[in-house]
Amino acid sequence: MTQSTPAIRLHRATKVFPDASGGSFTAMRNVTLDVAPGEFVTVVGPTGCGKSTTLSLVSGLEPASAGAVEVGGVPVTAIPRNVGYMFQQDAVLPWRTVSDNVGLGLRYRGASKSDARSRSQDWIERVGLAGFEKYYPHQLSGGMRKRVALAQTLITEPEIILMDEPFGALDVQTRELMQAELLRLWAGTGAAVVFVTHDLTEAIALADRVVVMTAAPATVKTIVEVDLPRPRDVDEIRLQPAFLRLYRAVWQSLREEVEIARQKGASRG
Amino acid sequence: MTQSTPAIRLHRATKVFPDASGGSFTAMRNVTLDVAPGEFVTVVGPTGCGKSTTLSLVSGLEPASAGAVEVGGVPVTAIPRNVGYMFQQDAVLPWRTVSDNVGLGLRYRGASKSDARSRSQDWIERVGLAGFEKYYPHQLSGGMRKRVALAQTLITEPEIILMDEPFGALDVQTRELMQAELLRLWAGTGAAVVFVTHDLTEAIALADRVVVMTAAPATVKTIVEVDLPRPRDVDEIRLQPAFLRLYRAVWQSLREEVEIARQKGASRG
Amino acid sequence: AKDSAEQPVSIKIMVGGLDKVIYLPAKLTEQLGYFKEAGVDVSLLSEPSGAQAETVMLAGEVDGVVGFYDHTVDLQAKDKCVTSVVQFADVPGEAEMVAADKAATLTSAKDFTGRKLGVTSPGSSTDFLTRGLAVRNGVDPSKYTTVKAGAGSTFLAAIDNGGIDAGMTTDPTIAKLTNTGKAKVLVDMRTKEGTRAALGGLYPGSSLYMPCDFVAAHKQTIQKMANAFVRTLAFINTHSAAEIAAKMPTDFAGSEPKLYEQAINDSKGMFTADGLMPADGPKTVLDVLKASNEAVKAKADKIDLKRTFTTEFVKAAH
Amino acid sequence: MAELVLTETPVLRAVRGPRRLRVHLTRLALVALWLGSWELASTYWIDPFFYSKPSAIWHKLVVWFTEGTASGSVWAQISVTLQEAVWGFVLGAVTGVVMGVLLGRARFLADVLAPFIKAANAIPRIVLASLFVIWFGLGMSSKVATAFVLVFFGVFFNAFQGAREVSKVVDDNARILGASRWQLLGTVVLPSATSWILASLHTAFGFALIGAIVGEYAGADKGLGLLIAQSQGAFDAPGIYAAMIITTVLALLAESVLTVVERRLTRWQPRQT
Amino acid sequence: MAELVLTETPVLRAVRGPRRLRVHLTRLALVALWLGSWELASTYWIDPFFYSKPSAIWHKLVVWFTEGTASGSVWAQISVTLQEAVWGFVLGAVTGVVMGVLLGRARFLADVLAPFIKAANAIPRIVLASLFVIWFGLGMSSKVATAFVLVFFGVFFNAFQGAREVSKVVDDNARILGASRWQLLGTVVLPSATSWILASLHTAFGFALIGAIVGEYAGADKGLGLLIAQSQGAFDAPGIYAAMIITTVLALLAESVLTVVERRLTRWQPRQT
Ligand SMILES: Nc1ncnc2c1ncn2[C@@H]1O[C@H](COP(=O)(O)OP(=O)(O)OP(=O)(O)O)[C@@H](O)[C@H]1O
Ligand SMILES: Nc1ncnc2c1ncn2[C@@H]1O[C@H](COP(=O)(O)OP(=O)(O)OP(=O)(O)O)[C@@H](O)[C@H]1O
Ligand SMILES: [Mg+2]
Ligand SMILES: [Mg+2]
Repeated sequence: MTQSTPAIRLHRATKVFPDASGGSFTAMRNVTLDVAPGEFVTVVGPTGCGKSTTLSLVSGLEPASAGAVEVGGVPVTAIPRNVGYMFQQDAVLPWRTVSDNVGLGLRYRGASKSDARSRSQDWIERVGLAGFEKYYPHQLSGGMRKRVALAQTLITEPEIILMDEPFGALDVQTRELMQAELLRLWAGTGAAVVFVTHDLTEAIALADRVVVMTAAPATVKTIVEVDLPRPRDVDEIRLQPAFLRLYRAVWQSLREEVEIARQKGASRG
Repeated sequence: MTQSTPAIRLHRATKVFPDASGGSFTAMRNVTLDVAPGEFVTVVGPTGCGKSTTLSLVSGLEPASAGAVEVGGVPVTAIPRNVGYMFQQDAVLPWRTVSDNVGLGLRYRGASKSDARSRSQDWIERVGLAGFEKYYPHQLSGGMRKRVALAQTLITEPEIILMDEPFGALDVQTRELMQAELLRLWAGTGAAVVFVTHDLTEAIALADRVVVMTAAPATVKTIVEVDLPRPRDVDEIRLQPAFLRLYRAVWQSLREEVEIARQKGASRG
Repeated sequence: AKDSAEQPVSIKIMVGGLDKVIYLPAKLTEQLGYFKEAGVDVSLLSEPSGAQAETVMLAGEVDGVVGFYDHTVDLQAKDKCVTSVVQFADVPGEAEMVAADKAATLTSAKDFTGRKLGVTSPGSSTDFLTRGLAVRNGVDPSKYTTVKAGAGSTFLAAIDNGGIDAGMTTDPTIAKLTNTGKAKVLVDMRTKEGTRAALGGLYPGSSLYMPCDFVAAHKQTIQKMANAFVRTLAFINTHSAAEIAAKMPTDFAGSEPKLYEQAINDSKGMFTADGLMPADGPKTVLDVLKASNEAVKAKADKIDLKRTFTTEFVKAAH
Repeated sequence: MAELVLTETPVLRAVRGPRRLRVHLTRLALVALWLGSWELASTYWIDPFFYSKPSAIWHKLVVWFTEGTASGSVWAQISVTLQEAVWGFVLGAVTGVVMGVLLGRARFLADVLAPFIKAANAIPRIVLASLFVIWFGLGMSSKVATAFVLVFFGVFFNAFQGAREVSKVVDDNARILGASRWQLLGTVVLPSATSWILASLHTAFGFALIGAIVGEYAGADKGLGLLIAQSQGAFDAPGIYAAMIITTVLALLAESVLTVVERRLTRWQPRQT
Repeated sequence: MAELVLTETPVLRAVRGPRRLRVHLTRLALVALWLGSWELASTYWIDPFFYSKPSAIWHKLVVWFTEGTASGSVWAQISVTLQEAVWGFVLGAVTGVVMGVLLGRARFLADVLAPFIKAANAIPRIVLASLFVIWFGLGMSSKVATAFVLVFFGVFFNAFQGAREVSKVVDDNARILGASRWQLLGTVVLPSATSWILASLHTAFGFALIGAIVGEYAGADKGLGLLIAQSQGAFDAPGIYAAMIITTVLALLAESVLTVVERRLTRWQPRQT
C-alpha cells in the first residue's frame, strides 16, 4: 500500500433497503469520501440520515447497492482484516463476563488465555471498570456496557476504527477521559478513524475533518477541515476562537439539513 | 391526594444486587428525594452510579431492598397507574410497526383501533417520523427508535414521567425540538418528571431542580435549584449568566464524583 | 456343513408372544430345564407380531420362530423356504367370538356379511382363519370389514364398546370373555372336532419352524432341541393345568392366576403329545390359504407341502 | 467443509433466482443418486425381500392408486389418517401453546406442575396407544388421542421456554404502558415466543402422523397404519415403503403450509441473508 | 385464574424458602388426590381389569423389586433399557446439536437438506423400529437406533432454529472482532442457542426411553419394553402401569441431572423472578 492509497475509499456508494411496503428506501446516495491512513474523520448528520449505514458498508457487514467501497485499496466483499467497529447498539456478548468480552478479539486472534486476560485487565482499568471483571453485561449500566464495547474494540489495535456514537451514554467527565484515551491510542498507531457523533464539540475536538451529511438519503454535504494543532487538550480547546468558528460552521450546515429532514418527513406523512 | 403529598417520594431507598461472585453490590444507598406534582427534576451522575436503578424503583419494576418508595402517597408494590417510563435501552416491540408501537399504550387502555391510529399519527409527526409509520424497529436508525419510544411513552399522558437518557442518540437540533416538545406537553399537564441525562446543558435547561448523584452506591450529593423563569427557550437560555453559574455548580459537583468513582474503580481492581 | 463337522451352536428362538398360552411349550421347556438337559443352549426372545418374527428370522437375526404353521406355506409362496420342525398343536387354538348382544343375529360364519370382524393384525393367522371361515361359508372376504383389534385388553375393549361384532382370538382372552359373559364362542377351533367342523380338517397351529438351510446344516443341534420339546409336550399331556401353571413364571399369570390356569386347562387339548404333524393338516392349511391369501392363491399349484414341515426330528426323539 | 458457507457475505436479492435453481437441482441429484443406488443394490447385492426396491415400490403405489388397497381405495386410507393427524395436531398444538405460554408465565403453577408434565412426557406412547384403544374405543378418537400426546409435549416445552425468553426490557415496557395480563400475553409473550412455537410445529405434524399411525397399529379398520400392518403381515416390503412414502408426502405438504404461515408471522424480523 | 400469578411483582430471595415448601406441599396434595380417587374409583366404579388400581400396582412393584420378574431381576431390565436410552440420547442429542447448528448457519446446505430431514421426521418410527431390527440385529444397537431417531429430530430442529435466532448485532460484533467460522460457532452461536437446545433436551430423554421401549417391543429378551409387552399379554394391568411408573421415574431422574447442567450453562442470564 503506497502512501497515496486511502485507508478507506467510498466512491458514489449507494445503499438501498427494501422498504416496509415492498418498495425500496435509499439510505445513502452517491457518498464519496476518502480517509487517509492516520486520519481522524468525524461524521455528523441529522438522525436517521444514514451514518450507521455508511459505517456498515465500510465494515463489510452490508454490501453496497451501487458504487465502490474500498479498504486499503481493496474492494470490500467480506469483513476486511484489522477493522474495529464499535456499534451503536449494545453488541457485547451477553454470556461472557466483562473480562472475557474485552479479551475476545485477542482470543480470536490466537492469544493464550492468560495473555488475553492480562492485556484485557489493562484495558478494563483504562475504561474505568476495574472491579467489574466478573460481571455479566446485564449486570452493568448502559454506560458501563459502552465502555466494555470500547475496550473490546480498541484492544485489537485495528488499523481502521469505526465508531458509532461511542460516548453518547457517558457523563461529561468520563466522556472526556475516554476521548483523551482514544486520541492517545490513535496518535500512537496511525489508524484511520471514522467516528459518528451527535456532539459537535466532540466532533470538532477530535477530528482532522468533520463530515456533515445531508438528510436521508445521506450524501456528503460539507467537509469542514479542522486545522487545530495536535496534541489537543479536549477540555481546553473548545474555548479557543478557532474552535468556535468551526463550531458555528458545522452547526449552521447541520441546522439546514435538519430543517430539510423535518420538512421531508412532514411532506411524506 | 392533597397538594402536599409528593408525586414521588423516596425515603432512604436502598437497592442491593447480588454480585457476580455471589456477594452483593449496593447500587443505591439511602436515597431520599421528593418530587412534587408538576415538578421537573433532572438527575445527573457518573456513569454506572445508580440512576437507572433509581428510576426502576420508582416504576415498580424492581423492589427496593430497604427504605420507602411511594408514588402518589402509596407505597410502590406493583407498577403504579399512570407512570410513563422511557428506558435507556431499546424497548419498543420489535414485532410491531412504528404506528402500532406508538399507539400501544392507548390500545392497552381500551382505545379503538382507529382512535389509536389517528392519535398515534399525530405523535409520529411530532417526533418527526412521518412516512415511517409502517416500518419495523429493525428498519430504523438508533435515533429514530428512540423517538418512537418517546412518542410511545408520552402518548398516554402519564402523571409520572420517568425518562432515562431519552435524547442521547439525537443530533443537536432534533434534540432541541424534542426538548421543546417535552416542555410543552409537560407544562400543560402538571406531570412530575424525573429525567436522567448526561448533558448538563439539557439538565439545567429543562429542570426545576437538578439532582447530582454520587458515584456508586448512589446517594443524593447536591440538589441544585434552577430558578430560571419559565417558559424557557432552551436554545437561548444557555447564554444567560445565571445559566452559566448553575452549569458551573453542577459541573463542579459532578467532577468530584467522577474522580471518586475512578479512584474507587482503581482501588477495587 | 456335514453333520459330523457340525459345531454345537447356541440357538435363538423368537416367540410370537412369549406369554401366549398357545406358545406355552417354549417357555415351559426352558422353565423345566429340558434344554439344558438335552445339551442345547437356547435363548428365547419375544415379539408380539408373528410376521415380524419371521422377517427377523429370515434376516438371520434368530434361528427359529415359535408361531403358526400356516406361515411356512405363506412364505413358500414368497419363495422363502421355512420348515416346521416340531408341531406343538394340531389345531389353531383360536375361537371366533361374537359379542353377546350380537349373538342373536350372528349365529354362524354365514352371517359375516356386513360385519366388523376383529383379527390380531391383517396378514396374521387369525386373519387367514377368518377369511377361510368366510369363504367356506360362502361369504366373500370383501363383504365384511377386517378390523385390527389386537389381542388381550384391546380386543376385550373392542368387543365391549362395539368396535367389532365378532373376532378371532385365543386364550386367555376367550376365557375372560366367556367368564364375564361379554361374548360367546361362535366357532371353536381349540378342539379337533371343532376345527374339523369349521375348516373340514385339522389346521395345525403353534409350531417351531426354521429356515430350511439352517435345518439342513445343524441337524445334531436341532435334534437335541426337538428332544427337549417332545419331552415338554409329554409333560403337558401328563400334568394338570395347575401343575403346568405352577412351573411358569408368576408374571405370566398376571393379576388373575385362576384365569391363567383355566386358560391352560381349556387349551391343553390342542397340544400334540408327540410333536408330529397331523396327516391332513398341511392340506387343510393350503385349502384355507388358497381362499384367503393372494400370494398362495397365485402359486397354489407350485407349493410343495413336504418342504413346509419335517417329522424327522420328532420321530427320532421317540 | 467447502460447502459450509457461513452467512458471511449477505446475498443480494438478484442472486436469489439462480441460487434457488441450484438448490433444486442439488436436491434432485441427491434423490436420483439415492434411488439409483438403492435400485442397483437391491437388484444385485441385497435381498429385496427385506429392503424392497424403488421400482417395486413405485409399482405398488401405482396399484394402490389405480386399483385400491385390500381395505378399499387408498384415498380413503389417506383421508382417515390425515383427519386423525390433523385433529391431533390442532388439538395438541393449541393445548401445547396455551398451556406452555400460561405456565411459562405463572411461576408457581409451573413449579407445581413441571414434574407431572415431565413425567407424562416419559410415558411410552406405544403403551398409551393401546390404552387409548381401551379407553376411547377403536374409532377415530383413540388415534387423535395418540397423535395429541405426541404433538403436545414438543409444542408445550417450546412454548414454555419461549414464554420465558421474552426480552425483559420489552416486557417491562409493555407493562409500564399499561398492558393487562392478557394483553401482555397477546402482544408480547406470544409474538416473542413465535419462533419457538413455530420451531416445534415443524416437528409436530410429523409426530401427529406418527401418532395416527401408531394408533391405527393398535387397532383400526382403516388408515395408513393398517396398510403398513397389512404389508408387514404379508411380507410385502414394497407396501411398507409405499405407505411410508405416502406419509412422508403428507408431512411435506403440511410443512409447506406451515412455511407460508411462518413467513407471515415473522414478517417483522430482519430478513436472513 | 387466581392462580395465574404472572411474574409481576419480583419476588425477593427471602421468600424462596416458604415458597418452595408450598410448591412441594401442593405437588404432594395433587399426587395424593389423584392416587386416592383412582383407588376409590377402581374399587367401586370402574373395572380394575382395564384400569388397575394403585394398591395393585404398588404390590406389583414390591414383587418385582423383591422377587424379580419373569425375565430376571427387575434391575437387569432397568439397566438394559437405561443403557439403550442413554446411548440413544447421547448420540441423538450430539448429532442433533451438531447438525442443527451447522445447517442453521449454512444456508445452502440447509436449503438442500431441509426437505429430506423434514421427510425423515415424518417416517413412522414404529415401522422404523421393526426395520432396525432387520438392519442392526436384535442386540442393543437396534434399540439405540430407535431411541436415536426419536431424540434426533426434536434436538435438531431446535438447535437449527436456535442457531438462526442469534442476535444479528452480537454476531456481527464477533465477526468484526475476528472470529473464524469455528470460533463464531463456539463463542456465539452455541451459547446463544443454548436455551433452545436445552428446551429440546427436556423432551429428548423421555423420547429416548420411548425409543428404547418401542425397540424392545419389536423384539428383545430383556428390558422394560418386554415387561410391558408381557404384562399386556397376561392381562396384567398392574404390570403395565408398574413398568410405566419405573420409566417415568427414570425420566425424572435424568431430568434432574439436566436441570443441574442447565443451571450451570445459563448462569449468565438475568435470574428470573
Ligand atoms: N434494514 C432496513 N430496512 C429499511 N430501512 C432501513 C434499514 N436499515 C436502515 N434503514 C433506514 O435507513 C436510514 C438510515 O439509517 P441509519 O441507521 O444509517 O441512520 P443514522 O444516520 O445512523 O441515524 P442515527 O443518528 O439515528 O443513528 C433510516 O431512515 C432507516 O429507516
Ligand atoms: N442486575 C444487576 N446485578 C448486579 N449489579 C447490577 C445490576 N444492575 C445494575 N447493577 C449495578 O448497579 C450499578 C448502577 O447501575 P445503573 O444502571 O443504575 O447505573 P446508571 O447510573 O444508570 O449508569 P449509566 O449512566 O451508565 O446508565 C452499576 O454499577 C451496575 O453494575
Ligand atoms: Mg446510527
Ligand atoms: Mg442508566
